[in-house]
Amino acid sequence: MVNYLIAMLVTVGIYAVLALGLNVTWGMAGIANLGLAGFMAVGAYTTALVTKTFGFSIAAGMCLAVFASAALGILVSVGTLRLRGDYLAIVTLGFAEIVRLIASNETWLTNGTDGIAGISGPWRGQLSPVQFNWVYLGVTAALLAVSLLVCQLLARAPYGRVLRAIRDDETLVSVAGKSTFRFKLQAMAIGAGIMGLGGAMYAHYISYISPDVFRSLISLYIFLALTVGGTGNNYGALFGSLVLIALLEGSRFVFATVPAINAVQLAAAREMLIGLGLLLVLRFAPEGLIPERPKIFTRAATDITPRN
Amino acid sequence: MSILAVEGLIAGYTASDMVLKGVDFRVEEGEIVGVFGPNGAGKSTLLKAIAGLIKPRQGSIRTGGEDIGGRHPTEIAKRGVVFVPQEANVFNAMSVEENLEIGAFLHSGDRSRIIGKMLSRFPELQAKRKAKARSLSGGQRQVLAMAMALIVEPHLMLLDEPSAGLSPIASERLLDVVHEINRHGVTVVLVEQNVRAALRIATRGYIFVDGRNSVEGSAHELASDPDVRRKFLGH
Amino acid sequence: MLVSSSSRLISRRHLLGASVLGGLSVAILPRMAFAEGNGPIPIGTLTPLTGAGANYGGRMRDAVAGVVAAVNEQGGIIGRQIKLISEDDQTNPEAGVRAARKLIDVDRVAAIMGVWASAVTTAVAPLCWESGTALFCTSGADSITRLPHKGFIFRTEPGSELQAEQVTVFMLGEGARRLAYMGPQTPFTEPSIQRMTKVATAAGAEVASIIYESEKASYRSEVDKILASKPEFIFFGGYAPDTVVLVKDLYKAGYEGRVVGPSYVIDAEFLKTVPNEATEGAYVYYTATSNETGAVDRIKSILKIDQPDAYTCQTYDHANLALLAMAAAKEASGTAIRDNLRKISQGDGEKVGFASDGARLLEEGKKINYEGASGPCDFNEIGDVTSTVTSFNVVKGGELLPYK
Amino acid sequence: MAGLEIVQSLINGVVYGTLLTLPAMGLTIIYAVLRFPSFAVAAHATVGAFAGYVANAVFGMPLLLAFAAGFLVSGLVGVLSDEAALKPLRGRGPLTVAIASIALTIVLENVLRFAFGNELRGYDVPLQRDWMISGIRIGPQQVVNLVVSVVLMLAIFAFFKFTRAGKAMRAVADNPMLASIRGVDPNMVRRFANFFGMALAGLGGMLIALDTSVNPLVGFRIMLPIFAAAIVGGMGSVPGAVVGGLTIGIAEQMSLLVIPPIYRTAVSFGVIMIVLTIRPAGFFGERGN
Repeated sequence: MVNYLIAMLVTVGIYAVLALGLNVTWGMAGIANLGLAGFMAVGAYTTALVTKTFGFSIAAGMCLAVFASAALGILVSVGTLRLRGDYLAIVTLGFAEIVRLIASNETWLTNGTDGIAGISGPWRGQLSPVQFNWVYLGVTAALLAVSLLVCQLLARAPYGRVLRAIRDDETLVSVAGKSTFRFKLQAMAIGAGIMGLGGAMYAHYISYISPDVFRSLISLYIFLALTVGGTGNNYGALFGSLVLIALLEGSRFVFATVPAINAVQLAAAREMLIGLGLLLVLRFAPEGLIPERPKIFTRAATDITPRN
Repeated sequence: MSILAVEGLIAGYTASDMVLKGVDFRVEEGEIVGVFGPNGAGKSTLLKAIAGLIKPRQGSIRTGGEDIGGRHPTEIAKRGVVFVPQEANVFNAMSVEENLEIGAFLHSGDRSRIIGKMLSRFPELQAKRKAKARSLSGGQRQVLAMAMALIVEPHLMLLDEPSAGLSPIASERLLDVVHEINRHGVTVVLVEQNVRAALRIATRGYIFVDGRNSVEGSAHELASDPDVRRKFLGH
Repeated sequence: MLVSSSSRLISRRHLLGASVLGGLSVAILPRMAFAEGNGPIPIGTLTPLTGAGANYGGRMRDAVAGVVAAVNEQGGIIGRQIKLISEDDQTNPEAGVRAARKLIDVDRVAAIMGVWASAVTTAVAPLCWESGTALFCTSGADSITRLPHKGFIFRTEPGSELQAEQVTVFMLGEGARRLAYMGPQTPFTEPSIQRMTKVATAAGAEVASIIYESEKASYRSEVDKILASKPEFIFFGGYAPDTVVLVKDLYKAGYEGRVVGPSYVIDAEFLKTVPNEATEGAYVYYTATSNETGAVDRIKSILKIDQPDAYTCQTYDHANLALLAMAAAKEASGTAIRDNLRKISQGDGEKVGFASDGARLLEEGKKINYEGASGPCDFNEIGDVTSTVTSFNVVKGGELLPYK
Repeated sequence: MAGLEIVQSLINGVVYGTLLTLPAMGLTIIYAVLRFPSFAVAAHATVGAFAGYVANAVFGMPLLLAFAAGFLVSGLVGVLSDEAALKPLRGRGPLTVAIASIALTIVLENVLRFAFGNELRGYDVPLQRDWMISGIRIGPQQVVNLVVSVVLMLAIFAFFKFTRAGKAMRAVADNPMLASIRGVDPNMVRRFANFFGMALAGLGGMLIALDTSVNPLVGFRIMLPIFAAAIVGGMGSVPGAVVGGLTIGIAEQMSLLVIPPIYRTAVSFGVIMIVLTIRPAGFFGERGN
């Protein structure tokens, strides 16, 4: 039981890192990046390949994972950032699918749909599975703390204010003489790098990755976590991940007590609950459970359509 | 009975920020009432509240003895009170004729006849009837916006800075059109930055300061008030 | 409004967080009680109930549930009732790992059964061998049993390369000289094509192949491309949802040659879904389905279906094998299953097809040999089932008829 | 021979493209009026496929009636689910609503899974062989699809151009605030757009299910391509959806002449990037950045 709870806390930590990455692009800069699964995949594959094939240390692998995802973030941005928000959302969703297709089909590099098994974990060989779980919880906590620190510094610095200003009114910022493109590009790079870190953390924990891990469902889960927690707020990303896992995992126990419906219906009901959860949070706690900060006008004042 | 009577109106865009802080405002049949004041004084907000785009927090808005405060814009339009916004007041992607058809949406009679009548009343629109509204000049666009509002044969027309962004000549011409409309029996509330030009056609005027009506008087009184002259007429 | 409610939001947040965690622990704690000791023996299924593999997972799970219910009715195993805990792997390794964690660490199951997708199996395998939980899968990737699994993995799906070889031999035996393979990218796609090509070339035949992208609404150009090689026999390597589209597109394209696919693709459901004219004459290969011990009949009565698919048969066997191995060991654990499975699945004991029957014989001190619905269920040293393709059916008028 | 192959591939593209046009038109109509990309079109395509299945295979209705059932049911579900789930979120930015529409999609998919299970199902209609016309093959059902798509496109075009309701929809799409003060109730128009858009998605879902099968994931087979189609054509433009659908269809099918079929989705996105580089709002999109 304890082992299960630790494992879920590690998962919360990994989700929280991913949510922090998403918070930089979506929460702070307002870039509708639905390509999270793709950046996560690049991070996971990078560290898996360099540690397994070239014998790099896990730390080096993780650093490379961050750089590789960040670099890809820049590459994707150059092609897409000038698109309108809604177009960008769909193009980045497609980008994640393409990453998955490449991971599936370029067997020479990624071992294809077989995936990469036996990825090393810190001291995995020397420890019992339970001890390893504890150690990895520590590693996750440390990496999460570093990511949180970076994101907090970013949010508080003048840089973060510019990003938020871009999110709230891009035209205004560009009128003020700032190059919004460059700021958004940097936000994408930082966000993608953090998502890559999340992917690398996943790879070294589970020890196995395959293209199926990086389906767009995970992007949606992380969006859900961030929205529940409070978009724009770094602690919200953390808290939202906790609530998400509590919802995903807790529903197993609750639904196990529901009689008279079959296994498929139970599974369907669980997924329904996830979708409904997101809808309810959006409806009744629009700023998330930990709001970014009390907002007075920014959104409402720009909405001149009459009440419905 | 006044055609429009606003009493103690408090309203704003968000719950915490009331742009209108207690407005008393009255319009009699057949008038052109000018509304003047610095930016942010609440002139446009008043028109939006009357038109039903903003819900009043307190106070009443009466027309024909009925309180219309908080009603749906469509219902207010059905009562013969039409609003012409300052910006985005035509359907850009639609032709002039189609704009007028939307204007006639609430009209129960023969729509093509009334549209034809409107086109012949404004020859500049007649010439461009098939053109998309976005291709019109600024002045033509304002005329179209007013024509669209007039099509339902309203009693009261609320105009929000129709001359904004127009050349002085075009803006003079536009106010002549407003005057002409008024002479056809439509009462007009006119928000204007160009106080001098507006006072030329207005019967009466209000001056707004910080969400309240501070000065009221006939056009003549306002034009001769030294304070108004200094602040709004440049001498 | 927004400002004034922020304090309310915080308290609501605390309330929500507390109730979520509280609800979780309240729900978990009581079930800890019977995880060990003399209570029911917990076993788990981890089948795809949502996602790409969803059309198989429900029946697979129900087959196990049917076995558990029947065994419990007859008094359970080693004097204990069986408790089945079912989780959904969402056809996704990430979700699969979380579900497996819960089965292993909370429910403390002795075995996890019915794992379908190769990626999910590979992802949960380390958890199983580290915790000493037996893992029964129906996955096709040959790499799975090559993992360092310490004997905990049992794969009831016969090796895909061998299947490809036998199907190729069948096609050649039917007189075809131009063969084709159509399948999506899976761990066994390329090995299958290679083996097929090797066998066919040796017999002087040719092989064309297309690897298509899964989950598309039309495969017209893929079909044109494969038909350009004028194949006489096409081998389907994908799963039912995509193969439905392929069969229809082949029919529309006027293909008159023959097709062959596995029984988990062309099954009764498939034949109901696709109009008869498009499936007429299709061949279906079976991996050693045998009703010698009445196992298939039992599935039919459990699930109330006429023709159970291969995966359902395999999961039926998973449950029986796990229960019998524990009965033989007189101990309920994954290690007991690992160490005793071969004692009840192979050898010269009395043939049985249902756990309770076998358990009774074991109690009498007799040796047994489980022969299940998916075949003899004999396993080699790395946990691969040794059975192979044994029979072929042919579709006539929407019905499956024995062929060879 | 090579020439014939190219022509055949082009025709396959048109055939596949017509499968995309109906849901893409639905998507684009909803976008035009409600101003957000609704991912829920995929789920409504599935709803339509199931509604048609129930009408055809359970109640034994002929295909034409089943089409009507698919159209109506998915339209109604579209209106109801929008009222319940998405309407309260309007005014919070198009992307928030778009993300909510993904959540709605998950809910609807699982409602169907709950009710029908995961089994594959098929309509009770015979398959027809393609016609061979001087070495080129064309499917009868696909010709019907093409005709239906083109007729519907013309009908929709005429509806927007000539009818009062159509003009009201355009007015709301253009300027909802002005429309409301001129007496066009934006809520009614939004409801109508939702009904019509999701009904088209449902009809498209039925056509796709005819070629594939009925199951809770059928709409997802076309989700990315229909978005690609709508974007390439220009979100909000009905002719754009048709041109975009055909472009994506042709590009995906013709790409198989030169690249392996495993990268079909990548081709769609390559097309998007190329088109948007040249025309940032798509072929017929009216609004720029």
